[in-house]
Amino acid sequence: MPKIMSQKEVIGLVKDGSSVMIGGFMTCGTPCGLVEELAGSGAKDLTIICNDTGLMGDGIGMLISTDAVQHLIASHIGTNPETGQKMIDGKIQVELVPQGTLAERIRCAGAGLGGVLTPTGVGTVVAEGKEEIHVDGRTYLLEKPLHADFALIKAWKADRKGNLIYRKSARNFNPLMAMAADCVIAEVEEIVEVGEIGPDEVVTPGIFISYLTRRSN
Amino acid sequence: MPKIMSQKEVIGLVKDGSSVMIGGFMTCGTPCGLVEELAGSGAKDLTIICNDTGLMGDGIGMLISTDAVQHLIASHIGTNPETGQKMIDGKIQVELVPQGTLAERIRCAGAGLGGVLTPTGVGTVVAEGKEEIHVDGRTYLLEKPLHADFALIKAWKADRKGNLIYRKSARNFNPLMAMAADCVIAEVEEIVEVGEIGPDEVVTPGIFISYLTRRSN
Amino acid sequence: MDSKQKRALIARRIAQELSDGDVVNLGIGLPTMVSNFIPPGVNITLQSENGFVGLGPTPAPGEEDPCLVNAGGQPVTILPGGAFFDSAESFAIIRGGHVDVTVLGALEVDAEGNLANWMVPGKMVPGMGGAMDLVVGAKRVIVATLHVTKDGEPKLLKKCRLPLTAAAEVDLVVTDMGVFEIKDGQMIIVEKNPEFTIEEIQVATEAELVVSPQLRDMDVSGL
Amino acid sequence: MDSKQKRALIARRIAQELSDGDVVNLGIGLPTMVSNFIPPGVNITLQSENGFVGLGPTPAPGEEDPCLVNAGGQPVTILPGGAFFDSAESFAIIRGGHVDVTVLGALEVDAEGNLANWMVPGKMVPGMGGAMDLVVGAKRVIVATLHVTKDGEPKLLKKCRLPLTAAAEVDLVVTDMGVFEIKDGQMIIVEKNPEFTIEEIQVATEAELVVSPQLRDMDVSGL
Repeated sequence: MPKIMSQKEVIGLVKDGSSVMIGGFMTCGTPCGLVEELAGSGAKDLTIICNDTGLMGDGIGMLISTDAVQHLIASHIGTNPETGQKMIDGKIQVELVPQGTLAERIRCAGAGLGGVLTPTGVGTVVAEGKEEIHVDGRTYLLEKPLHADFALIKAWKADRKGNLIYRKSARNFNPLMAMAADCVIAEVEEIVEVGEIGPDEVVTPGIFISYLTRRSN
Repeated sequence: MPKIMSQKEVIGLVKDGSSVMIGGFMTCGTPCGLVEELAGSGAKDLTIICNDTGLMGDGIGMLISTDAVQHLIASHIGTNPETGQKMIDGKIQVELVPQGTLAERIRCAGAGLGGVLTPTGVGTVVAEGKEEIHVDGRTYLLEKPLHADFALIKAWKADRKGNLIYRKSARNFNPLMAMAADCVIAEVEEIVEVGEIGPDEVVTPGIFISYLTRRSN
Repeated sequence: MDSKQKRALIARRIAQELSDGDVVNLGIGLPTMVSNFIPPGVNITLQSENGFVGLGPTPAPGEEDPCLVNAGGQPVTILPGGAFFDSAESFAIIRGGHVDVTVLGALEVDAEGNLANWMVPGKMVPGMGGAMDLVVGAKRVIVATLHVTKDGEPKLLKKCRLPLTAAAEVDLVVTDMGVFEIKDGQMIIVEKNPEFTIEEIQVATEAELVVSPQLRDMDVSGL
Repeated sequence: MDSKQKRALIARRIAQELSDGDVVNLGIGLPTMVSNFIPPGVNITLQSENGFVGLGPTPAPGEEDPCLVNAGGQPVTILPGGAFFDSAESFAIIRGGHVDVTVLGALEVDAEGNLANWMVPGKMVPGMGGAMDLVVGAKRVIVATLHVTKDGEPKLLKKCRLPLTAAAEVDLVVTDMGVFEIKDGQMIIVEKNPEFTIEEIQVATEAELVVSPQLRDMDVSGL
């Protein structure tokens, strides 16, 4: 059973230098309460794994603004010019990963796989430094798992066992990250009793969830 | 939009020598109507990809009894002694695959991946003839995609666009196989109007489904 | 033709390439306009790589849902019969060849089917997002682009100079000057804007054009 | 001790290894019996590799649901708070280290932690099912087995002779004669059935036993 904690308390677990996955696409499905709390905590030297850095000062952009991020692994940073600027200034080390590869690398870590072979990125800069493997006459890149110390995810509803359901396109990376970190913190809009989410409805089983939290008002 | 067809008509599409994935675990989640129709059609020389061969004469066991299967790729055949006997007699060529590897290999084909690295089977006969790849000090087997000409799957409900939901543990391999074959035939208990299955509820999007069929009575 | 007409011409022409039942992914900007020109009787399903099929039109003001956005982060709707999924399944759909057609913009495209549309070294590095997966995974890749840059430089090149999005994956390029098939390392002009001669189009194109024996005029009426 | 008592002894002892909150996968047969002996105050979640967590007891006669079976194909129930998923996610859970403990039977197990439990060449080739993934993926692998075969032959060997299920993955072996930790290539007896001497246990064991300095008696009361 996950513990239910305040956002401040649970973010206190994240030490400087941690690797942290954060769900969401732009700000849709981003656990913005947790991100705000993390940015406000003065955290430093984080490795952040996420699809994008949101907008300037919004969503994951909050962590860019507070200089909390040392290393960023993402598929897109174009919507937040501050990220690009800090990358150019050498303040943030950025690894850009194709979005589908990012999803699979996170899934690999969660699923105990040592990597996947993807055709994406062959013949591009993404292939640099990676092993190329040929299967049945086609060339693939070997892409390795991405695991993190923490995953901050956002769901719509949780039951007290941590079973999660998501709303619409706010699902995105959240179910994948829920499986790929040592400590998984889910920000939810509502916590319901066990039995209120049917076993056929559950998207993320509660066995993955360490902490449940609701956005502070 | 998938076409709605009778089971007899749709099984008529499966030619001798085809590769056919069949969903289910034992007989739970197996499209038994389609399997019965396929066995009754006198089909020959099929390659069958499935978890197990059910019971003697039941579930996928029907295809074993009618000598429809030339090549079998499965994780378990112990519940159907006829399969073991025909394997020993050289009538069926059997490739045994760990269940998790079977699931990932089918997923690979559906997801356009060239393979996955799994720790499962390292140091066992499963490793024979396979490439071993070392990632961060651990040894993995390179397991390659499994694709088929046809997938016969079972779902609970479909809407007319082919969106599927499953019942309880009858889900198993069905959603994976729905993505990994050229022609996907779904046997369902009920076909409802578009809109009756909500977009957050759908487990298998209808874009994968070629044909919908209900079990003949 | 003004810029608006050029863009409408391109989008309308690409819409003709779509078949009933196709699953289609449209990039941000000009590619998105394709959906305004789908011919009657052609039902397509739009895929949004952030996690759903059944992408519908922009919602009425006040009807926006922050949990329902497109791949550009803009509010959208979902049509009846649509379905949501996670990012791994979304890209399984894309990489696995379950998207029939993807339409993307280009910074550069060349006669070998190479596409560059994600970065300009030393300048703009927004990231590739889902573009690399889309170009590699979709069954058919159509590039929608104005024929030349703002500075009048060709975008249809002998060989891309910018970092590639993907190698040898583009099937068709549609610009305001014509429609170009990429085949066996050749850029074949199959339709041309009747306002231009082949010679004029070649001058605006770095790649060497092969003129199709079936060359036709693009329909430029009513733009 | 009769066979029933031996099996109860093994299952009850293994149940002591489980901690509150553990996700546990129990193999068919003897391992399944472990769930009958979970100590009060310990809440575990049972995973069923055919696609769910929250495995509950056998349904009352007439209450069986053909869509709800365990990994042996037998009718079962699901507890409130359980969840269904597909086979890829089920084995992602298993392979990804999200199962804390798996309990399996053995044909042979050895001092290096190798396990053979899926085939006898020339005889029985049922297939490995999910066993190979479970043994490799679970955080802790516990083998539940009678100490010797029906013919009285040792099952705890120096080195497995049958084809392996997995190499060097077993952490603990519990038999009717004792509890054996596998560590650094050694089989360490940490508890013994008080009905036997160490010498008697060693005679029934091919592997060379190391006796733990903390050797204790197993609780054999009330079986």
